[in-house]
Amino acid sequence: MTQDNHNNAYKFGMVIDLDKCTGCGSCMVSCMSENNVPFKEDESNKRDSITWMRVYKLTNGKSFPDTEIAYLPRPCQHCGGEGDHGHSPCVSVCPATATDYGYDTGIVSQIYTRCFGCRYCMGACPYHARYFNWWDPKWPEGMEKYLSPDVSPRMRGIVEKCSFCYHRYQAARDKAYYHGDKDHIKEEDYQTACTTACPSNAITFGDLNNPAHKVHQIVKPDPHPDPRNHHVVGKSRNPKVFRLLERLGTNPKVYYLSEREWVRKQGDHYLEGEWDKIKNHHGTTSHG
Amino acid sequence: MQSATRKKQATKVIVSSVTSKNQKHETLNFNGELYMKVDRRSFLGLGLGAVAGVAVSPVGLKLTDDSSIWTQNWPWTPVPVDGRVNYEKSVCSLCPGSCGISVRKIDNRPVKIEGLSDYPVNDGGACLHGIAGLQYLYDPARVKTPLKKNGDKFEKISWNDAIALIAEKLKGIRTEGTPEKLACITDKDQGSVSGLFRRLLETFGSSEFYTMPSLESYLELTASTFHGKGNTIAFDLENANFVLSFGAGIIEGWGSPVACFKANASRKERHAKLYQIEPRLSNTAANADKWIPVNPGTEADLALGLCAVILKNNLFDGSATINFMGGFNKFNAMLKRDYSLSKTAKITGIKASEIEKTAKMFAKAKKPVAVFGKGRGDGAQSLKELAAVHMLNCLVGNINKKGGVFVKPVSQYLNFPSQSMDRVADAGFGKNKTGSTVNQLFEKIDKSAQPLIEALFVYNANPGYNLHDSKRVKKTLDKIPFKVSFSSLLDETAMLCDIILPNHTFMERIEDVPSGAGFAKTVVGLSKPIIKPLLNTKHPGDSVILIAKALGGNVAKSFEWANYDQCLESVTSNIWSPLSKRGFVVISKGVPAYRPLVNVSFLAQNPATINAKGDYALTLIPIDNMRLINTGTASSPFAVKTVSDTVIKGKDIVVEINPLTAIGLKDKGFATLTTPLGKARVKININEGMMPGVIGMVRGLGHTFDNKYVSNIGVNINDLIGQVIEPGSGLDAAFGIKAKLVAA
Amino acid sequence: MSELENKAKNDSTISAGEKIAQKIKDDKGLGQGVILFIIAFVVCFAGSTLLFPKLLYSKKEQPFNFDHYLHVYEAGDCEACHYLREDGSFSGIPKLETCMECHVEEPLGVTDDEVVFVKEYLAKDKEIPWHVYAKQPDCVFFSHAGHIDTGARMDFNECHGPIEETKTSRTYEENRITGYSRDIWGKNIFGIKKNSWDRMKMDDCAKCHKEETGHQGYCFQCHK
Amino acid sequence: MDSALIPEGAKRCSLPKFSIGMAIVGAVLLWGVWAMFLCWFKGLNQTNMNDYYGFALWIWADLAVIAVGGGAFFTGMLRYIFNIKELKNIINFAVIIGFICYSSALLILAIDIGQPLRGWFIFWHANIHSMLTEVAFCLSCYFAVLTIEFIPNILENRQANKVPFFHHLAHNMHGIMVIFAATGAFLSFFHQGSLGGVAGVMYGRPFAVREGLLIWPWTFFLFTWSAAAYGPSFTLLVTKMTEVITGKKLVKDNVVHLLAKISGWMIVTYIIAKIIDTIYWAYVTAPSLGFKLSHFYTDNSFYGYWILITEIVICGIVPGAILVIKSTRENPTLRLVAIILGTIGVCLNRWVMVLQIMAVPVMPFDTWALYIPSWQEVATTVLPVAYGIMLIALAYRYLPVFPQEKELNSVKPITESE
Repeated sequence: MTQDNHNNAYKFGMVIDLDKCTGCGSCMVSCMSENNVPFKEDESNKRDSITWMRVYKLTNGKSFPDTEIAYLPRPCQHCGGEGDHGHSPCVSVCPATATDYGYDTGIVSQIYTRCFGCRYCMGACPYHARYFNWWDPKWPEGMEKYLSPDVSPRMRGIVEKCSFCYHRYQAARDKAYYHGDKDHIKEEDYQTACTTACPSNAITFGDLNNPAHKVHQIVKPDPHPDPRNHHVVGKSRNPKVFRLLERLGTNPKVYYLSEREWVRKQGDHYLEGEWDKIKNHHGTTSHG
Repeated sequence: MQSATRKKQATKVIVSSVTSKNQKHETLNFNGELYMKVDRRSFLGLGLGAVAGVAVSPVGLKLTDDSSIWTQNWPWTPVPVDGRVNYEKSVCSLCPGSCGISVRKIDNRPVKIEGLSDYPVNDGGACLHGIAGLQYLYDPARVKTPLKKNGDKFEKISWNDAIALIAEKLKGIRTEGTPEKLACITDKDQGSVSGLFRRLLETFGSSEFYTMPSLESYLELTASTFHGKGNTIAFDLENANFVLSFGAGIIEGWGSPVACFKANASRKERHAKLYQIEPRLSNTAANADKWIPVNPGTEADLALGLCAVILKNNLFDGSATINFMGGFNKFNAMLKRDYSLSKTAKITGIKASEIEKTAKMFAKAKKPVAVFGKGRGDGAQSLKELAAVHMLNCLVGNINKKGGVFVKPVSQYLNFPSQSMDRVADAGFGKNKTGSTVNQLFEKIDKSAQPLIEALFVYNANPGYNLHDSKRVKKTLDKIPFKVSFSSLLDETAMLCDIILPNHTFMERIEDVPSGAGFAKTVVGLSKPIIKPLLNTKHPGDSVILIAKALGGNVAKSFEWANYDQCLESVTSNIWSPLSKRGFVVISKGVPAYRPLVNVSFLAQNPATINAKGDYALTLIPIDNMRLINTGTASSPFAVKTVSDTVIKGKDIVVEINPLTAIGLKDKGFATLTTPLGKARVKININEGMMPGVIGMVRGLGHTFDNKYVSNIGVNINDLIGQVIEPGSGLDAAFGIKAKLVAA
Repeated sequence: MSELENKAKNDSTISAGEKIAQKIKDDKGLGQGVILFIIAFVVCFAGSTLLFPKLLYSKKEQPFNFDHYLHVYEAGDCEACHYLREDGSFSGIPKLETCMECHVEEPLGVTDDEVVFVKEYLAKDKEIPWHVYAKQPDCVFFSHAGHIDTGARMDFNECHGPIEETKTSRTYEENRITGYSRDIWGKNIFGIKKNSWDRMKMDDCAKCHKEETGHQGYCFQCHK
Repeated sequence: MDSALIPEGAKRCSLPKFSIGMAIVGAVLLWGVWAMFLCWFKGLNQTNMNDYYGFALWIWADLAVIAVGGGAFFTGMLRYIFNIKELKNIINFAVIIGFICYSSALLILAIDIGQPLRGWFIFWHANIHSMLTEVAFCLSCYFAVLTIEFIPNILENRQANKVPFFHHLAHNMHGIMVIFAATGAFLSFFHQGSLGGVAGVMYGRPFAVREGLLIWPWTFFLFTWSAAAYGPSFTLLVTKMTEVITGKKLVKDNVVHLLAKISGWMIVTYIIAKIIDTIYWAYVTAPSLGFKLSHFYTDNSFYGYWILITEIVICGIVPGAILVIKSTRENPTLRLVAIILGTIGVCLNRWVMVLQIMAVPVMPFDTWALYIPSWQEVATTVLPVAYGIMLIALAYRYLPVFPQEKELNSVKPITESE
């Protein structure tokens, strides 16, 4: 498979309904227990606390009683990079090829045993989705027995991040092989741990390339580059859907949905007056 | 001549380098000597040759590679063992939510808890505490074996000795003819294990069976106040189209949390509205269609004010009032007198127009429901507030209608065989209970000079942490001469007990788990042992049976099961077959058929509103945060990890305050919080979502047991709030307390 | 003044030309130096190549000898013990449970190994701590389903060698530094492969993938 | 006692005095070594870096020493390729400073990475798209070149030079030094550039990202340029410091003036380019991503506008002007001020291009990140300074670093031989 052959490739993505998200934290814990994420005595310094899925609190900045809050869960955005060519901000900078872009799935990998901990990828990622293992992971005596063999525990001195629960894709692929249909992973056979855990069903996961999948139906990704910024590909044609920092051209595969304008506006930076001009412009209209 | 000597020496060098590999020193010495004799070039040749030889060999490359691979397989990084993946169904009993769970196992090792699809409560969803459930299994603070207190320390004791010791103490109490001096505190009165404790007390001769304050207990109290004893209340949130919540943290763990999350999430598709009334912009308030900030502690007044608007405008359901009794006119007159729009507006701090609008919207909604139980619904409440809110439901006639309130009898799915009572048991059981609630029990023990209670069983409850003025509660516990804890963890109350009989955790035991806490359906689930007990623990049911057997006489006769497993099968015989096969039984779903009477006499007297204690300028109120457990157990390390740094920072607790009231206080700065009960060092979070004049502090921190990941963080808010007992109901109605905050 | 300094002073009196002349004279020793170089080179090269692996790998015997040949003959095929599960995962080395399907109560043969098996493991209900020659490190995800009949239809020999013909279990060698099985890094210290199964490092996987699928695969294909 | 090793005709302090000085600096060095081992054995939790500040003091130190070490390649290029004869009197010292800077940079990198034993993966599993790969390759190669450039000077030690082989080797190496100087200049151009590229290619970071030429963002060229401009200033600064410490004049004024003049013109041209770059970035690049300049500089006093003004005006335009104008350049005090400001300026530029990038929040709901280095970070950053002082001291004591020293300090003039 070459870089340009996207035809048979999956493009796994996610859409998170911020109006449904309650900030309850199920996705975070589900992710941690699924992926053998360690914990330490003090996790209140959020800048050295490993949470592949992190829920940010957004406020509208108004004073009492007009204040509003929204929660924004932020997994790794699995950026397709400028023009969606696979040169994600992190992938392109890793000196040792410890992270790559899977053109077959659209998933950005992180190989713990290859990474030597230069942290360049962390600097390059505007979403702070990458975490460094400042400490050796340690579990209280006996607790390491709950670790899952599907995800290898990390060692100190390396970077880790959300993998879209890739091991679940591996398992789904194994199952598909067994049942003789290796080219078709069923939507329900590959769902991330945060998606299945969310008690509000705020998270939808699936193949953005597959019109039968719910993510595709909600996002309606535009296959054409944004005419005003050719780096941006896959913009949603749903006016209520946005991506984080879309203008940077990182082309994330995580989309957000909200009815609230102030929430959508927090997805990116806008110069004065800019928002009003572009808030309702989403994608090209040529293809339905 | 010279060259010949050199050759000879050179040969020696070769020989030595071949033969004396193990005698490096000699070779070196030899070489050293040679240096002076053999010319520089020969020596250089030899040395360079050796270096080049090793360099060209794969040794260097291999060692470089291996050392890097070593860092990839550090022996201190655990390697999880692989095996066959299998899933087991069970029910989570960490909270009253009773969600179905699916446990992923590798061979026999549980590795992940997930929500169980198609389970009637949670249908696949799960909360963070349930998902982190495995951390409780391996909790460092677990009690590993029965313990006996000796002075200040615990020592190990065998199960046999522990049971014998308890039986001996209890027999002593019975011999003295005061069996009523045995009391028991549990978390709930539903389910077979609570049933066994209650049965033990009754056959022993005591009616002193208490449950900790919980939403379920408030629901039953409200139902019995309005609709007669033996009833409970449930809210059909998933069908209601206008939810008027009086601070109920619908997405903060209120009721059956996951079921509530689901009902709330479906609001968007159903076009249902949620109005949230509370002083703080909680997550529920933020997620609601409208947030109505109300002065803390005036929710009851607001509800009555809304009732007044509805009555005044004739917006109530006339057909519903047919069932009203106990002085509806008197109630109406009271409202007119005490809850005019302007008065209500003044008390609650809400604009009159807003009150009027809300009342009208509520009354005109198709399927309105008013929900009570501030926060998670298990904190302090007054019956006045519960009743006032419920009155709204009664007025709009949504009782036992789809999308309304379900009034139904408390589920009685258990069939205990009749118990054997002797003379002592009858006499003791016939005596009056010391208090109507556990708060009252402690107050009476505290105030009494004589020991009212000689022995106490504590199961699944942590009054020493969880009740207001917990320091006083701990002192009161000290006044009870003999205390037995049935706990998995060495929690605050267990630490004060004389004997600890450690329980299997919910992952290790079988148990019937009934749903409750206002959930519309009545479901009984079966919690199953997912893993063999890790430690020397027992099923609490087995512990009770063993104690009963050791007591002998009529008590033993009432516990003729070989073990808890047998007991469970027999007491659930009506439903055992589907329960054991499917893992759950739906006892009732849909709208209850009957139309209960509505007794308004309690409200008609206009009971007094309970005010916060003290006379400081600010009011401290508790915050229920979904990511922290606020009952006796501490949250899991994962849950604590998710908590924002605006709640916990380092070991400090952070309190919320509006910028208008934060005069002299800096965001992220330290302050001393003072209430009539004590002081605490806190960090400040200046938050626009908090009503001016109010300080918010999270519940669930300040644990003191031995788990460094979750304990000794922040303060326990219950240390700072003193209880205020509502006359009549006996409830601790002190939702908050007056406080001051000074920069430290 | 030190001796060194004196010497230096004396040396400095000799002109550069004289020095070069002296050098040429000394060249008689050049041959000797070269010979010494070659000898030292060969000795050290051979020494480190031959001795080093002996030091690097620890030898571990299997709990008892396992006769694959006999078991394949008795059980019919490999899949009787090593099979794919319904979910597509691979069963790997069988658990005691699988052994007991045949070795129910009494031994089926009378070898000493079987006595060990029955006494030490079957009777004590203890899993056999086999050393797995083909054990990949924890970071590797390997899909048997993707490689055998359900997938690429590879023959198991290609990675595991003709193990079905073995009657004895050879000594397991473990790298003392990395904990890897020697089979993974490679039998030969120079990395020379005679058979396809002589080494199972990432590059070996990638090479085959490149040949068979046209792409060596993305990291996550085999990593977890 | 060690007089046999000291260059002929040169006066050096007594060995005990020298030893005491070395011991003091050595103690600081050991402190750094101790911190280094802590970082290696306990991991990077010994630092105060975090997930927001993944690049911190070390990377700044790394970039700064490489920038100021740029004097070596640039002086080398001028000396050997443009054949500016006067510079032979300072080239040895420039090379030593370069050697110290580059070896320090490599050492810092070895401490900075989370898995030092896997550091070689950068070569073995190189990702050719990564600027850091380019940095690693060029840095290592250029370090090798600097070593080669340094060797002849070592061989010129009085005793070593007596060995005919060494003598000829040194002589021959000098002969072919032009090749190494050219290689060095080429390599240095690329790694100085790719260090700039490290920041410029981070298109997820609007503060860092720059448009550019081919695969290289403007920062690539700006970094090379600034290293060439400020590097000689640093060489002059260290020379001046050595002169002050030794109490001797070591380099003739005409050499100093020449290098200062070159540095000055380089600074002036660089700062013009930098201003153009800043304006384009502020008015075109950043706004196209939704950012205003105020976003980067307000809300945080530590990274206020002052840092931009200091870098460009006070530490750019001012030293550039001083060094370009003949009268101010030849005024020793003003020249000293200029070379100090210049050194600060380039270090500040590296600070901004590494740390402010990390500090500026990118997601609209994120906050500024700040950090205070731990003592281990400080110690390991001081370590190369101590090491540099020791190496310069040793080199000065035992090697003929300054060819003009004898002439400037001796009563009887000795003709130079080469």
